[in-house]
Amino acid sequence: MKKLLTTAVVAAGLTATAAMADDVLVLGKIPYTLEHSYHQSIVEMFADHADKYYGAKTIVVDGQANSDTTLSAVENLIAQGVDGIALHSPDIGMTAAAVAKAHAAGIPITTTLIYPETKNAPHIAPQEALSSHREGVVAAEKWIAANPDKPIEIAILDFGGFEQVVHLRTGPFVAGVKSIAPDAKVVAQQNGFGNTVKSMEIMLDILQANPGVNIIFGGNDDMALGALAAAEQLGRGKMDNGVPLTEIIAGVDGGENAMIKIFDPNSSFKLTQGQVRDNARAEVDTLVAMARGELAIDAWMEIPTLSQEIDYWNTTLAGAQRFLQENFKFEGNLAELLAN
Amino acid sequence: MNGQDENIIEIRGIEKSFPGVKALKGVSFGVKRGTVHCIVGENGAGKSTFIKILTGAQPATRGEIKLGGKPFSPHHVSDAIHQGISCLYQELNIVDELTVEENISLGQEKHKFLFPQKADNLEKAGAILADFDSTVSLGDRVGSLSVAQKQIVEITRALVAECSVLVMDEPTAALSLGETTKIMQVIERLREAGMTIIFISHKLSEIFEIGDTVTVLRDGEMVGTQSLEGMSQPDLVRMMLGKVVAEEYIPSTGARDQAVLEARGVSTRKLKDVNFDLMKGEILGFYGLLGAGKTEVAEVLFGHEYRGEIKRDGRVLRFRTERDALRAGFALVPEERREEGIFGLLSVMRNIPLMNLKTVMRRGLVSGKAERDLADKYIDLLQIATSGRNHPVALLSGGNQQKVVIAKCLNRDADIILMDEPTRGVDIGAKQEIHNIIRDLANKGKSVIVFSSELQEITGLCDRMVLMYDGMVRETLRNGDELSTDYILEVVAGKEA
Amino acid sequence: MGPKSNPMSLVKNQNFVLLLIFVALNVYFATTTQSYFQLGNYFNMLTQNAALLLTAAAATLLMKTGNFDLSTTANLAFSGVLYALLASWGLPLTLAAVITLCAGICFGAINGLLVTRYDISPFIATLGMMCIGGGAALLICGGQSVRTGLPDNFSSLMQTDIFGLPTPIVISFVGITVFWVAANYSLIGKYAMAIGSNKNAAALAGINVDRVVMGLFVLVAIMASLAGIMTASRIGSGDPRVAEFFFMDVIVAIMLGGTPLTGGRGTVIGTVIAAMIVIVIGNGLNMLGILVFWQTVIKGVILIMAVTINEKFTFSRLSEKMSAPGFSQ
Amino acid sequence: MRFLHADPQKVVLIGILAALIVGLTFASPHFLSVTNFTNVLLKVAVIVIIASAANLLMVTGNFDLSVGSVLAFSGILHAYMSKHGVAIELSILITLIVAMGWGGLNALTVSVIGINPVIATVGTLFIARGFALLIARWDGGANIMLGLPRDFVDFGRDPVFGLIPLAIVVMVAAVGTFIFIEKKTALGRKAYAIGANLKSAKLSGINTVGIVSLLYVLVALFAGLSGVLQTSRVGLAAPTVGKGLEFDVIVAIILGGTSMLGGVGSTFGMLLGALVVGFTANGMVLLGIPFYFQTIAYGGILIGTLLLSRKFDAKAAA
Repeated sequence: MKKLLTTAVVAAGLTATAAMADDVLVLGKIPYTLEHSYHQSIVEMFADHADKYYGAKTIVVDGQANSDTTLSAVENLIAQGVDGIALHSPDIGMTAAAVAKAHAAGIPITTTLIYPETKNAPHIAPQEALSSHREGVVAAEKWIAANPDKPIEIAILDFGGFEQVVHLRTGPFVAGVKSIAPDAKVVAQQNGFGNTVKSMEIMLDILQANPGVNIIFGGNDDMALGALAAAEQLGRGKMDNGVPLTEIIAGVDGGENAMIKIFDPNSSFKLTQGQVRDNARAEVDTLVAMARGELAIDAWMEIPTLSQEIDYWNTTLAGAQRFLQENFKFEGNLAELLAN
Repeated sequence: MNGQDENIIEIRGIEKSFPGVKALKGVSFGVKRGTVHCIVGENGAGKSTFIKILTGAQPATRGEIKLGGKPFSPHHVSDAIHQGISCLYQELNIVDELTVEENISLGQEKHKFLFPQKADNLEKAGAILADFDSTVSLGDRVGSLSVAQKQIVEITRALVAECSVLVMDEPTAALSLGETTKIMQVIERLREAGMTIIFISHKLSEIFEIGDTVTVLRDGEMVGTQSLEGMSQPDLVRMMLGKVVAEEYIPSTGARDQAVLEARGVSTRKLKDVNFDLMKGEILGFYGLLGAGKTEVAEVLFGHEYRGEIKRDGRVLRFRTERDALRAGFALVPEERREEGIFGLLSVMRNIPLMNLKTVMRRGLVSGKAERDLADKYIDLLQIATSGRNHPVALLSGGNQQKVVIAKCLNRDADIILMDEPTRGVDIGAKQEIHNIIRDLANKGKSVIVFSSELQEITGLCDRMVLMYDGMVRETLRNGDELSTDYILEVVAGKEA
Repeated sequence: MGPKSNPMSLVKNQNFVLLLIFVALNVYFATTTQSYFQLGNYFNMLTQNAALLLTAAAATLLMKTGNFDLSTTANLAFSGVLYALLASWGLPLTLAAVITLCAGICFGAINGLLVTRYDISPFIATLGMMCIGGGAALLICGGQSVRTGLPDNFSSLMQTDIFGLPTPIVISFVGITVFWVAANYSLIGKYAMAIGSNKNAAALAGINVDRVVMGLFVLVAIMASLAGIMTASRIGSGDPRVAEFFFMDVIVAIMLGGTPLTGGRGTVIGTVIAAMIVIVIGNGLNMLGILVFWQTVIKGVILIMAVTINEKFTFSRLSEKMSAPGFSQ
Repeated sequence: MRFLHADPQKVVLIGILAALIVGLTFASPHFLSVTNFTNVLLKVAVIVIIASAANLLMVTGNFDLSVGSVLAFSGILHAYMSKHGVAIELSILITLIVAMGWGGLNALTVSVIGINPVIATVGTLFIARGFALLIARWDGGANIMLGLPRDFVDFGRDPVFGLIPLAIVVMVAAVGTFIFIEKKTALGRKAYAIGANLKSAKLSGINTVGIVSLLYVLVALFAGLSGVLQTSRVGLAAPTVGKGLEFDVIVAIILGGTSMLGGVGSTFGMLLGALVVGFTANGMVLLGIPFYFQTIAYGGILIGTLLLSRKFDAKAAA
């Protein structure tokens, strides 16, 4: 068995985290789930920043989008005696338990995105709600400008009533649309499971039932891309050089897959938002400050980070290129890719 | 059927309907206390259904049963057990994963808060068991026992449960001669002790040996209830079938001078230096007590490893799988038809071609017409009693299931056919039909090896018989007039020739 | 009755092989990582998986009858949410727990009824209940985890000690012992074994098969419900999306532990060791810092290899193979 | 009615399907249209394609829980190769061969070694899923979309004869093929025999190991094909797709009347089962029913269908 495991590990080409020297800071990072590109990137940015600025090592334990597993990850990191834990919890309730556990062990911990109710640890707060609202405003304005006679009907793909998504994304987005078009209606809201294929299937049904849908919001880019694929299959999903024809699709995250569509003048996926680097850096900086005793570990503090709104009309291609490079370590050239 | 007092069980107008079938059409008779009451009838006559009703496994559609003068309508098997009726069913009803002791107490344990208490009848159980077979102990896992030993455990279980009526549905079907004798002795003792026994068997010799009264069923109907005293075997058969059956050895017509199979020095863990020849057009019988090595010979001929050589037309055979054996022109009618022979869920039509699908393929595809024709051919040829070729085989009676297995095997058109207990659990009428089929095969130039634990079958059917004892061939006899049953029994019982 | 202690039979014992695998994994992780081989880490592993161990131990009895329950995930989520909900309304925790367990029993009762009375395969019946229960869990809390208005001692079940041992570990240990005793020494275990091995024989011996199966479905439901309460206490809220793959973990543990889907065999101890193997792999690989995707791969490989070793290379299996198919007795 | 006697479950399914179609026609003005029916067929296509082969596998008494992972793996592998310069046709070919390799692994563990299919195929489920995620990561992200050549998507989206989406054509072909196999070939006959009685099948000279292995490979091949079709249609390959697909497949099969123990079942029944599930899901989204109620309804349909068919069974028997 041992031999088997050894070979498996060696085959993996990965080296076990060797015994850690005492003077090196070790930080634990618990992403929401590594299965999404946003979270993969934030882990990478986190490790880079910790290493580059503080010479700190990073241990990643995946939360697998599950509060039970995430809490176990926290306990696992505590057992490994890390000097700080950056937690992206999937659930508000569980966050309190996780923070209490870390504090009991005297380990600094930060939370992010999922807003904690027990305010006793620093919280890195990406300002998604603002940008979601802004996305709604831009989408509504662009639609009305191009199609003043077609009342706005909104379709939403979410994660099945996941409340944080309501507070940070879908809620502010709808509010944003309504701030421009008060009579806009949400005609459909369904679970897209955060997944492109499922979103495509469901959006086909939604568009079938509600052909008048003209603004679609995906709770993440994968779902927005699924909505776009559905629209395209129905012969929609088009724009005339940035002028909305069939609908406007908005998402969240800002990865390269989304960006290539957003800056394609003839695709109807046009808006997104995101931040990776600043969030990761804020997490690392806060943890290190607490580990060094510069910050109290149990003091409430909200550290806002900008979630940058990106859309076809207001963001330059160069800006988008820079955004991708800074946040997703993008190595390609957006303009070249678009030309193909 | 005299006074009410004498009859421990009184049965009045019992009927049972299944979807599309009326299995029992008004059965009435009484069972006298302290007698051995036999029930006979062909497969499908309704014996098993009747037993299920009597023991609470199924409710009757109509009619009433009185036990000791009181109305008796068990809703569940344990009802019947608590009121004193225990039963040994035809199929083995025993749990392999438990020990003998656990099986004996199963369902009837005395317990406190679900924790079983030490049974007070353990000694009794041990004694009964030891009387049958001293090699089985209460602590053995049943899965490690042979079929016969499992049967013995079941009998012990029924005896241990303090019953006034013991129902035995073919208790000796899987037992060897010696064990059967033992059971007969036990039944005799039980009767003397005042127990009532309802005894079902296809072996008429047993009925006459042990029974007091007999009830004959045919097609779900009562033919009659009579005292066995003064009754002759042909009388009983006439009641059962409406015709007399007498089975005598009829030699196969072929020349039988060309050996198709030669076994020389075949040995396995169990077999010791087994030699025999099989001639073309011959029926060769293997006879011996349980554990004498019959099954092992069949195994060797159908793919198991062995030392020594078996030559088929001069070539040494080495099989690795059953398929190799089939390819070499062997076919097997296995002993356990439910587990190894039939495809219960599939229809008669689907079952028959499965050993040789080529017979229903036309241009590489299965032809529905060929399939139907083939099924009709065998249903007709073997007189398979089925409501249609689309009838699932699981719903046929035992004898007809066996005929389907044989049909499957015949369709293979193999030159050497191995038949392991070809008529176990098959009624007399069907048994004779099956024997005729086997004779027919031999007459057509096929070679048949019959493995049987029933001496009558061997002597009535086979041209030559190989007598086995303890993994060795003791003697090979040619069938004929001078054959002595007593001599054969002595040989297979181990007496030096 | 009960396991016989014969030193020679050790190698024939599947559980012994599982134990060897378990020990080997522990030795490997202990020598390759710094923080694995520590009491605290073992406490962590056991606390994190107390609910799983408990439910798997109980579900072993059910699986021995040839039945299984996929709805444990939904029951766990539903019970956790309900428990938190009741607690948030100010009910004493004990009362909340009792009511929750009563509600949790419904899963078992419906599963049992569908399987025994209506003869629906356990797969469909319990998968159906998994969907219904999962939906119901989301419904009663509106998709938001229940965490406001919970009493201060809400998590005490999972965070206190008894004689220096974390309470959840004590609970699961007691539970496992109870189920082990039930499986080996009580009629429940014997009847479960009999039903899985030969249902007909069990029925004809006078065992009320339906009632036993029904009872075991209810038992599993109670444990899954208790698992929900424990999980809610652990994470400090009632989360409807918790422990998504709970049923899978339960069934994998039972099957890896030597109980087949068709029942008739199996031991509670086997299940527990198998569950511990899966748990240790997850924990150890995390300690080694292996990327989660590789962990998934390794988990699959170990699963297949462990069960192959377990099923195929123990002596008992080999001897069974010797008495090859084709010919009975 | 002989048909009714033969298979009450199919009658119930046809009844439910008819009731769904009639009910939804009245309930939603958008239901009864070619586009919508195309949508439903597209939605069930992946399930039906895989279930065609998996149905016959279940008829032998085996099943495969790894189909969702193999689908995801194949999709991502195809995308990875296409992105890195392998011609589409060659990439599809290689993907299908590798997919069959997963089937081969299942065949080896289940059929040859003899491990229980639950554990063995769950093992494959983990391994294939892990590699799917790893391939995406080696490509530098969580999924593959950028840099896919144009004909990658064209393959999935260009309708056949300019009319019917490829996935539906493949689905019809798969169903047709397996109805044919089931009714007219030795493979079908033998599969039923294996499921009805494995020991009898062996003694009748049927190559049980070979046939079960072949079916495992076919199931994996169809899962791989579905993966290729799906990623091509969506234009994005994500390693996370197909989670829980194994349940959808098995549910369609069991709803269609195939027994998990083997020996009975039909491809046609499976198609009906898949359509009932597909139309239910479609109807609920059309009617805007919230997600929670959808999962509850899904469970209800499962149990309800079987309860109804049991009732019919009893009636037909009486």
